[in-house]
Formats: sequence, C-alpha cells, structure tokens
Amino acid sequence: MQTNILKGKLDLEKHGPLFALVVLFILSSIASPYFLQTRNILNILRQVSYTGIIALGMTFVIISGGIDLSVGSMTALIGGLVIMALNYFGGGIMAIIIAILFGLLLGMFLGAINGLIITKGKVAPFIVTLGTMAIYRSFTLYVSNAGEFRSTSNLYPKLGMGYFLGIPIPVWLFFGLAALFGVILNSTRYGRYVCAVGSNERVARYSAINVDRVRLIAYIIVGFTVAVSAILMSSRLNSLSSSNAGVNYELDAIAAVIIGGTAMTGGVGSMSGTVIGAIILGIINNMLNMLGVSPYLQGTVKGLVIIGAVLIQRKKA
Amino acid sequence: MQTNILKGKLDLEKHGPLFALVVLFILSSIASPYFLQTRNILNILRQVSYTGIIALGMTFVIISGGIDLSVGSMTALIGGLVIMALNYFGGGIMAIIIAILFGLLLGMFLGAINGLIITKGKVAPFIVTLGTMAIYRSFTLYVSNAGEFRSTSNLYPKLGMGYFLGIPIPVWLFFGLAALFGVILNSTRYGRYVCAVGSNERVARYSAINVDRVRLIAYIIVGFTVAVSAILMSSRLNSLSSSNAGVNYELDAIAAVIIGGTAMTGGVGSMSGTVIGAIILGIINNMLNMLGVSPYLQGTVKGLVIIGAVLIQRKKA
Amino acid sequence: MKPDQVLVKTVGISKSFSGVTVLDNINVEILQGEILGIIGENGAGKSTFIKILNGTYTPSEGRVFFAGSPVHIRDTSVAKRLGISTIPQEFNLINHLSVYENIFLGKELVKGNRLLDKQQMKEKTSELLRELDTDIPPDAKLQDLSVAQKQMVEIAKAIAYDSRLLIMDEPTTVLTQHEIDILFNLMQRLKEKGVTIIYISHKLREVKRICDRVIILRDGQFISLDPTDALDEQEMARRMVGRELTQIFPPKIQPQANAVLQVRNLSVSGLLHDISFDLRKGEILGFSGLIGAGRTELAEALIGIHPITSGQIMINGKTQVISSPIDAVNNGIAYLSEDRQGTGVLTSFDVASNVTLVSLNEYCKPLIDRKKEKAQTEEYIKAFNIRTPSTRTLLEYLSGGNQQKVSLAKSLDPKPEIFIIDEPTRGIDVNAKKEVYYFIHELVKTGISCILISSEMEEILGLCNRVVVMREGRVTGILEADEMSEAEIMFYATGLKEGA
Amino acid sequence: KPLRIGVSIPTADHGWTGGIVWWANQAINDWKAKDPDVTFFLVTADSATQQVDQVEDLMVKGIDGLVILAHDSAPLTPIVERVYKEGIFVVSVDRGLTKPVEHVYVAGDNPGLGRVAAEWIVSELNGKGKVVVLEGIPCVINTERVEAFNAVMKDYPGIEILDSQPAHWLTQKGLEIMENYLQKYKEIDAVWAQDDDVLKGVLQAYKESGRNDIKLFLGGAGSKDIIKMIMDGDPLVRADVTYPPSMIATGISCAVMGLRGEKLSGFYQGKIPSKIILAAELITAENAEDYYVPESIF
Ligand SMILES: Nc1ncnc2c1ncn2[C@@H]1O[C@H](COP(=O)(O)OP(=O)(O)OP(=O)(O)O)[C@@H](O)[C@H]1O
Ligand SMILES: Nc1ncnc2c1ncn2[C@@H]1O[C@H](COP(=O)(O)OP(=O)(O)OP(=O)(O)O)[C@@H](O)[C@H]1O
Ligand SMILES: [Mg+2]
Ligand SMILES: [Mg+2]
Repeated sequence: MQTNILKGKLDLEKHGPLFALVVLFILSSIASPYFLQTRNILNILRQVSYTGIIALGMTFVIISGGIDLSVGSMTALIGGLVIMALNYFGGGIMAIIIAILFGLLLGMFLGAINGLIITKGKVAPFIVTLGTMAIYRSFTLYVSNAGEFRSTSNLYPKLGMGYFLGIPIPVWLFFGLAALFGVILNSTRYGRYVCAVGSNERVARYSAINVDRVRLIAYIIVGFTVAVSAILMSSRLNSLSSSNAGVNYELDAIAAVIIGGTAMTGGVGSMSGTVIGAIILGIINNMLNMLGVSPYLQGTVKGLVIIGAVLIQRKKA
Repeated sequence: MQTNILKGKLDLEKHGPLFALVVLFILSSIASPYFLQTRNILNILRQVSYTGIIALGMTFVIISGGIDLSVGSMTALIGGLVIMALNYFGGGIMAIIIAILFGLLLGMFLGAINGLIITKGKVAPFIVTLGTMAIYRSFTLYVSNAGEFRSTSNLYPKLGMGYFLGIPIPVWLFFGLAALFGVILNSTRYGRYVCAVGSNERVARYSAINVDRVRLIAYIIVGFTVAVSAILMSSRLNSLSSSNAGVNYELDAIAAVIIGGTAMTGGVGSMSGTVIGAIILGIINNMLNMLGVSPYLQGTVKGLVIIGAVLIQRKKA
Repeated sequence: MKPDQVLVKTVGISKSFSGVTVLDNINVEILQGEILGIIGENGAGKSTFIKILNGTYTPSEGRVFFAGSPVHIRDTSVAKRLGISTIPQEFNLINHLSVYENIFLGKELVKGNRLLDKQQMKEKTSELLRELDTDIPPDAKLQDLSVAQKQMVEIAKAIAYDSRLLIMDEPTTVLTQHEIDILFNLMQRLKEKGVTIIYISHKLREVKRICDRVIILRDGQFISLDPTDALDEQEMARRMVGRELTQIFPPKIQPQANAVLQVRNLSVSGLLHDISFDLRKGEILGFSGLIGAGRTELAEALIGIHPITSGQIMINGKTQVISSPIDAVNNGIAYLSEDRQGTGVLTSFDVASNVTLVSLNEYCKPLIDRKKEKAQTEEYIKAFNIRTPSTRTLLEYLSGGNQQKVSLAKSLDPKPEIFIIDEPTRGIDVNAKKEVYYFIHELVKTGISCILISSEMEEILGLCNRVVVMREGRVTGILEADEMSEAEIMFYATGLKEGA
Repeated sequence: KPLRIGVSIPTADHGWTGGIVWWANQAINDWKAKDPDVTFFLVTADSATQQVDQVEDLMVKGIDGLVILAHDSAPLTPIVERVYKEGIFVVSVDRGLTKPVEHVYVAGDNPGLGRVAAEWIVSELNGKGKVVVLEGIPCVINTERVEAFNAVMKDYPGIEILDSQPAHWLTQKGLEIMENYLQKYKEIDAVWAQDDDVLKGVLQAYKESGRNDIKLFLGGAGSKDIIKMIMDGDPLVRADVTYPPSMIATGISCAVMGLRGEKLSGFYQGKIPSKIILAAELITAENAEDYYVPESIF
C-alpha cells in the first residue's frame, strides 16, 4: 500500500507540467477563436522549437547541477559563422552540408570550452557562462562589424522553412531530439550519471563516476543543441543579426526546463517536461498576440502565467 | 599547529577576492595614467555603488540558497513611483522624506511578494523572480506609458549628487550598508540562520529555525537595498526611464556576489567579498573606456576578466 | 585459494591533514578470506585507514600492496577495479534515485543495445534484499526510506559487487539485533566464498563474535593485531583507551510520579496509529522495536515534523499544539536526530556554530557573544572528549563519532525539559559512551526527562526505567522495570506478544 | 469596407522605442475615431525572431495590411516576403528590408542624422576643436550614423575626435562614459551623444564635474525634454537633430490610405509614394516650438 501511495504521488508530480499545459490549452481555446486552427498550432510549435531545442540540451546541464547563460550569444555566433561558411563555399548543397557540419562541431567546441573552464578551472557555471556570454557575443559583433550576416544561398532557407508530411522541419527536429534525449536521460548510463552528479556530487565521485566528464558532456550537448537551433534559425531567416539574435534565449530555455519540472538544484528532471514547458511558453506568447493584450501589460500576463504554471503543479502534487 | 594551517588556508580562501582586486588594481594603474587619480577612483566607487548596494542584499538571498532576478525591474518600478510620489507631495523637503520612506517600504513590500511566493507557494526562486521581473517592468511601463518619470523637485537631486567629506553620498551608503550587513551576517542570529538554511535546509528545520521566515527576510532585505539604489539613482538624474532603468542589474549584482566568493549553491559568503566583487566589475568597466577598447571587443575583455578574477582565487586557495 | 595468503599489505602508511598526523606508520597484513576487525576510540584513524584502501584519500607516506603487487589507489575507480567495495560510515547514497538505481550506481547492467537493463537490475536488487531479509521495494525513492533501511541498501550496494575485499565502517550502528544477525550470517557466507572483510565497530561484543583477528588503533598509532580469541572485551577496551574502564552504566534513579509528557491516541496518517504513553519527571523511558517500528517517526511527530492527524500531546498536564520544531523547543522538547548528516549537524559549520545553533538566542545580546559561545563549546568538548583542533574547526573535518558528540551537544544546549534521544551513541566509542550515559544520568538527576530510542538492547536495559515496545507504528507493550528483559522485549517487538 | 491592419514594432526598450509605441497607439486611436471600419492589431517584439513569430500570428488572424518596424532587416525579410506574396499591403518603417517586398517604405535618415549633426558641430566650432562621441548599441543603424558623422569630419583637419564609445542609448551608460571622458580628457569642446537619452546622462556628468570648458552638446532624435531646453535657450544645448518616432504614425496612415486608395494632397500621382524618407531636421531655438509635443512621452 505504501508503495502505491508513493507511486500515486510520484505520478501526479510527474504529470504536473502536463496538467498545467492542459489547463492553459483549454483556457486558450476558449479565449481565442484562432487558437485551435491547425496553422496556429503549427506556428506555435515551430516558434517554440528554436528555444525548445536549446532547452533540451539545457535540461542535461541543469540536472547535472549547472547552468548555461551563454546559449543566446552562442546561437548568434554559430548562426553567423555558419552563414559565413556557407557563403564561402558557394551556397550549393555541398556547401550547406559542410556548413552544417561545421556549425555542429563549433557548437560542441564552444560548449566544451564552457565545460572545461567549469570542471578544470572549478569556477561556478554561472560566472563562466556569464563571461562566455559576453565573449561569444563580442566575437559575433567583431566578425560582422556589428552588422548582419546574410546568406547568398537560395537553397539554405528550404531547411528552416520547409515542411515534411505537413509538419515544419524544426518541429520534427525538436520532437526527434526530445525523444532521443529522453532515452539517453532515462535509459542509459550517462543519463543516470547526470542525475547522480546533480543530486550529490560527492557520492557520485565515490561511486567511481567520472564527475568532470559527465558535466563536460552536458555542456557539449547543450552546445550541440544550440548549434541545431542556430542552423535552423539562420536558415529560416537566411540571415542573422549579430547584435540581437539569440538575446534572452537563456532565460526562455531555462524557464522551459523549470516549468517542465526539472529542479533548479539539479538531480531530477525530464525531457518530456521540458517539451511541455517550452510549449507552455509558446502558448503564452501566442495568446498575448492573439488577444491583443496591451504591450505594457504583456509582461504582467506573461509573468503571472509562468508563476501560475509552476504553482498549479505544486498544488496538484 | 593544525589550527593555524587550517586558518591559514581559510584566510587565503577568504582573501581570494581581495587578491584578485589587488592584481586588477595594479594592472590598471600600469595600463592607464588616469586610473589612480582620486577623481577617477571616486567615479568608479560611485558608479559601482548602485548595483553594489543591490548586490549587498543579493548576498543574503544567495547565501540562503535563493536568487533574485527581479531586482532590475524593481529598481525601475520603485524609482518611478518614488518620483511620482515626490511630485504628488510637491517636491519639498517633507515630500522627499515621505517619498523616500514610501520607496523603502515599497521595496520591502515587493521583496516580500517574491519571498512569499517562493516560501508559501514553494516555487523555485528562479521562476518566481523571472516572473516578477516581467511583472514589475510591465507595471513601470504601464504607469509611465513607457516614457520617463521626471521629478519636478529642485531639492531631490542634492541627495544623489551630494558629497559628504569629499565622498559621494551613494558611496557612503554603499560602505555603510556593507558594514551593517557584514555585522548582521557574521554576528547576529539572523546571519547565522541564513547560512544554516542555505547550507542544509533540513538540518535547519530540525534545529528549530523558521526556514521560511529566514528566506522571506532575505528577499525583503534585497527589496530594501533595491529601494535604496533606486532612490539614489532617480535622485541623481532627477528622472528615470521606465524602459531601461535597471536593465541587467540582476546580472551585475549576482556577478558581484559570486566574484566576491559567495557560493552560488548557498551556505557561505561574505559582505566584504561582495563589495570587492562590485568594485572589480566597476574597474573593468572603467578600464574598458579608459583604454578605449574597441566596442566590439569590450565584451571579450569583460568576460575574460570576470572569469579570470574567479580563476585567480581558485588557484591561490 | 590458500586461506593464509596475504591480500592486502600496508607498508609504513601515514596520513596527515594540514600537517597533523592522524595515521602514523601502519604496517599490517590482511589475509585472504578473514574477517578483520578494526577498533579504536573516536578519531583514532579507523575511517582514515580504510579510506586510504578504497581510494578516497591517498596516503601521505607508505605503500599498499594488493594481492602481492604494489598498487597506487589514486581514486575510488581504481579501488573498484581491484575489487574493493565499501560500506561507508556516512551514507553514500543518492536521495533522488531509487533503491535499485543506487545499488547499481556506477556499475549499471546494460543490454546489447547499450540501454540500461532495468528489469534485470530490479530483479537482482530484489534478490539481494531478500538475502538480507528486508522487503524494500527496488523502485522506492531513497529519500522515502528510514535510516535503517538506507543502511540495508548501503549493505546491498556493497555486496552487489563481486568484491575481493569488503570494507564495513560501522554498518550496525542503526540496526537492531535481528538485522545484525542477518548481516553476520551473510558475512560468514561471504567469508566462506573467500571474500576478505574489514569490519569497523564500536560494539566490541560484535567484534568478538564475528572477527577472526582485530587491529587496535589509538591516536593514529598501531597498538596491536591479535586473534580475537586471545582478547576479551575488557582487554579490547583497555587497549583502545589505554587505561582501565570502570562500570559503564550509571545507577538508575527512581523517577517522580508526575508525568511531564502525556501522549494520548496519537496518530500520523500512514505512519503511527493510536499511540499512548506517559513520560514521568526524571525518567528515562526506552523505546524499543525492530526496523520500521516507527520510533523515529514518533519522535518526529512529537517535535512537529510530521503533522498529527489525531490525538493529543500534553505537557505538564496542558494540551499543546506542536506543529514545528520551533514549538517543540518552546515547549522544552529537544531532539537528537539519528540521521547525523541528514538532519543533525551542518558539516559546513564549525563546531561552536553547530553547538549553539538551536540555542543561539542565549548567546545574543543582540550580537552573538563569541566568547560565551566558545566557552560553552569547550565545556562540551571536555565533557564528551570531542576530538577537534579547535571550536572553529569545520565539522566535515571531524571523525564520525566526534560529529555525533557535537550533535548531542547541539540538542542539549537549549537545556530541555524533555529530551528525545534517537540512537545517541551511534558510532561513538566505549569510553565516550560511558561519558554520555553518565551525562544523561546527571541530566535526569536535575529533573530532566528522557525518551531514549535505541537499537542497542544493552543500552535500553542498562539505562531505562521503563520501556515502550513498538511494532509497525503501534505500541505493542510498555514494560516496567521488573519485566524488562531482552527476551520479553523481543516478544513484543516481533509481535509474538501484544497488549500493554 | 472593413480593414484589418497589423502593426508590428519593437518593445519599448529605450526612450525612442517608447516613443514608437506611443505614436503607434496615437495613430491607431486617431484612425479609429476617423474610420470605425479599421481594426488594428498592435504587437511588440523583444527580438527579430519574436517579431517573425508575431507576424506569423498576425497572418493567422487574417490581416489586409501590415505596418512593420523591423527589429533587423535581413531576418525579417523572408517572413515579410511571405506576407507580401499573400497580397497583403505592406508598409515597412525605418529599418528597410533587404528585398523590395513592401508597398511603401517610410524611414528616418540615419546617415543624414550623422551628417547634419557633424555639419552643425563643425559650424559652431568654426572647424576647430576637440570632440567626443557617445555611440549607440553596436549595430547597423549606429554604424550608418557614425560613419556619416566621421565622413563629414574628415574634411576638417581642425576637428579632433578624441574618443568614440558605445553608450547603448542608455542614460546611465551615458553618465558613466561621460564621467570617464571628463576624467581622461582635460579639454573637450563638443560632445555628440547621438541620442537624447544619452545626452541627459552626459549633461548630468558634466554638471557634477564642475567643469566649464565644453562649448556645446548635441544629442539626436528630438525628445521633448531636449527640445524644451532649446526653446528655453539653454546655452549648452542649442540644437537637436530629428529622428522622429512619429514615423510609425505616418506609416500607419500610409497603410490605411494605401488600402483605401487615397492619395496625398498636392501630389499629382494616383497613389501615395512608395518611398518616403523623413529628413533629419535640425532643431534650433528658432524652430523648436514646431517640434514640441508636450503630451508625447518622448
Ligand atoms: N578531511 C579531513 N581533514 C582534516 N582532518 C580530518 C579529516 N578527516 C579526518 N580528520 C581527522 O582525522 C582523525 C581520524 O579520523 P577518522 O575519521 O579516521 O576517525 P575514526 O577512527 O574513524 O573515528 P570514529 O570512530 O569517530 O569514526 C580525526 O581526528 C579527524 O578529526
Ligand atoms: N519519509 C518517509 N516517507 C514515507 N514513509 C517513511 C518515511 N520514512 C520512514 N517511513 C516509513 O515509516 C516506517 C517507520 O520508519 P523507521 O524505520 O524510521 O522506524 P524506527 O522505529 O525509527 O526504525 P529504526 O529503529 O530503524 O530507527 C517504515 O515503514 C518506513 O518505511
Ligand atoms: Mg570513522
Ligand atoms: Mg529510528
């Protein structure tokens, strides 16, 4: 019996974010006639997929007890350099493939820089990524002279704007990566170690887990997801602004992770939660536009819904 | 003997931030002939005192295991409403006193809102203050129509611009509050409790500490410091922009706290460290201008120095 | 495998922390397939010694030979590869993970496709736990387990691994006789399979019973290594402390007739059912029971950690609502937690700050009076013989037993009227135990009343005026002094007898 | 015939964008009063990507016209192109798009702002003096202004530009940088702050320093406080260069007029012009009154 009750409690806790999403979904359908249109739903999904993909990587970092504030700047830097690479190689199909590979590697490299300073230098993740946030942005401004990166390829936008079976490509990637990362988190050693490290580093070390490597990999993963997102975004816009691409992505990504039920203190979390968290944020933004809330009061509504979405989970659990 | 060595180690750790400051100070004196001028030093001190005062309050919050992202928006809201109150009461000396009292109370009230949602609602501080960051900013925009708050008082600017014994008033308040808070942190029951709560909440609860109250008070304190800072700033300019006053203050304040040696995970920290952290940030900004570093590369330098300032402490300790 | 083969040999092992030598030139040979006891006072260096063997610390000097060849046990993963596993003194378990995830942490079973084989891990966990005769579900979250259950998980974790050397650092401090018997059976079986076991304990009777040979350490020095047959408990204690030990239990004092604490029909949903008892002034009231009997829960309900669903608590005849430890302290109730690092002390605080944490009000005027704090702490350091370099040393640098003494001092400092002590002598040495018993004796002499929760039958019989026996969250019997015996208590504890 | 018009602008993140929001609302209210058949949807975005999302949302609502002040040119171009191709009437304001996918383009004159500012400073200093510059956020607009400014200055060897630092269009930042300038340079003749918000901080720093060597201060954009100072005959702030946030209101009018097929009075063409560049006008004591809108927030 005890186990049952424990399980019952656990399930509710697990489904808290879903519950919040359902409530928001119902409210939105009532509030706006446009909300349930297929096109609108697809819009929302596509809109959330950029920060959503980053949030997936961020989930690993946060569960491992870290944080990454540099993802926004990293998005701009990677997106910009991918466009430069693309233009350099001529903009054809091969150029696109090379540029994408380059972008993904670059993302993992930038993530690894964060991870190495954090683990080898033993500096708090907040400080390291606050620093690299400034550094990555500054590089971006420098290479572009604070201007825009413009791709000359006609093919490149197909990727970010394209559809497959009626669903936008970014959405496929978002859900695909979420499924993959969900398996990694729940059913592989690495996933288990991430939770262990985030929950109690000392014990993890004692259990002969290579704590530094686990954390380093988490930052590499988030670098990878940033690269995916940067590629999708730069391809969708076929350009990228050096000064404001990716600004505040870190807040959106972290908010999605936490609304999704991952603990800020590390140790526990879920990928499905992060997906739901990202969608909740997307619906909020969509509804603010759809309902024409006064620009001055949008912040209030958004803030209230974010806090409310987490409060509702607590009350249920 | 062990005690001595243990103490020795502790002291080095404690003095890590100071060491970083000294290094930076020496480098700056060499790099720029203007750096050591009294006037420049006073400028730096005054410039850092606004976010520095907030960082003092933030130190309590972070030691208690929390975080407050709303301080920037709160600065704008309080500063704006203080100016409105001032204008309403006529701008005389009595009006100023009333407006200041009102501002301080408002700050504690806004801090208490954060604290109550966090403790009673059991929502992660990151989410709550991310939410109120949006809400407080939105209120500010709403009351001002996204414009500027302008004081009509001729007396009010005296406060923010004034000097006492050749030292600007904000600097006095910064150091005064730092001293006061240092005593509270090190030598009062409350200070001890803040560390206990941040270090292990369960142990604190079992030790008959009112954990919720301790955390709530920390948010009220940071609200108070935000109010002090907002009053000083609005008084100096005799006006306040609703849209960009206080933007990114949270990052500066948190960075100051952490560069000062307080652990992001809570439990340990010091006020003198925070003061030093704030000054380090101020020197960085000052030197970037003094040396005329390219605008595009300022971010790189700043990021490197922030990370370096913390790295240097680790190496020494 | 020859029984007399040497598995581990240490040559000149020394360890110092910040210049202080805590382990000095240890040369021992540990034989294949023996159970080797290590005993010594708190802070003697027992844990430090085994932490060198399992890679937590590297020795300042000296070398370790394993199975004949020199090894450099740089970290825990090297130890793991050599086949060394440890049941540590403090829990090394992850609260957010489930039981089976903890047991297989760092050695997960994977399927052909490299995904975790959860099914098999759960099955193996059930098997292991069945072998230990405990029925913890493999899926349960660790944070929902009691301290004793965690200890069983820790044991299962260590034996899940086919190790050649199994180190146990005080595994039985929170276990009752029943579990101890199970554990000893298991150790015997492992020994037969050729596993070498190092067993650290302050319970000399157990050491005598299970160990083949015993090492005695004092102040980091090697004192002796003898077959246990050659030593009796008195001799062990004498060598540990370096002098003769007198009578360990103080004489019992007759309590006064009036009850300071009356508990009536107290229930906590899912944990406690209909509990009633009286605590008289100046009494030491024992609480006995098996693992999971709910004694700790009862104590936690009394200090307001668990919300009471029905029933009343009366203090000095008046009904009181206690909904948090703050209310408890205000009503003169103090609690010594059995979970030292989980709820007892702050390891990142220094000794003095821990001691005064609950009673801090007494030291404020309004600033904290550090002199007074220091003076008071030094009194406890003297009274309990706490080994610490200073009152300002962080607790994480103290040995387990000394942390326990600090924890005791911390709960005592508010000068309670009712003192609930949960496993007070957990991990403290014989000599210190005696000091603690006499201290409690002095307390009750001044009219303080004690509830003593203990899994050590001797302690209950030797100290208590009466004993309450619990089973599955209920009181099954309350025994008066003349009815108290080990057998009688076990009857009630196992449910063979019932009714107060 | 009912009209549905979407208006997409950046969030009020500094004084000038605050002015944009205010003027957008102003124009919407004016048109609502004049023409009850027009419905407006106003959205504000923090970033280019958010703005793209919002334009998508507007399309779901089915709009006839879109007035957009793009956060950035290139990133918004693909989505506006989609809007344009769906036959929606597009008015792009201020920041141009990288392709001609709008029906009407209304903009301020960024290079003009730099040029007019430079010319005025040169003439006031008689071609000789030391100038410090406080730039905006490092971005395209800023670069256009600063480059035009420098291009003029190149022709006057007597003018020395001592320093040029980004003040991010923030008052507080302007204050700090000016403090540092005052520290660093013992002699300054003129300050170009590019933006009136920044100028306020600059003036504060100067006032606090107690120095009296600087002969003139020039901001930009034409905020009402600075215009007021000019009107009141401030000795140091004698001019300003417009970059009017009211351009968004003009853009909204263009959308309504374009969709309704109205033409401009005085124009002989059948349609409103497809490109409108609002001159960077120099405000001085003589004409300041014409530019002063006390109820505006900027
Ligand atoms: N990390 C450390 N830093 C400094 N001193 C330490 C550290 N760990 C242990 N010590 C000191 O080393 C000595 C031996 O500690 P150890 O834990 O080995 O004792 P023990 O014999 O296991 O005692 P107990 O029976 O209380 O568990 C103690 O005096 C302790 O204070
Ligand atoms: N946090 C918890 N949540 C749910 N059930 C719990 C929790 N802690 C303990 N329990 C359950 O409560 C019962 C009693 O716990 P516990 O083993 O601590 O009793 P005890 O008599 O103090 O035992 P011990 O002598 O080992 O200390 C057990 O069935 C245990 O599983
Ligand atoms: Mg020990
Ligand atoms: Mg117990």
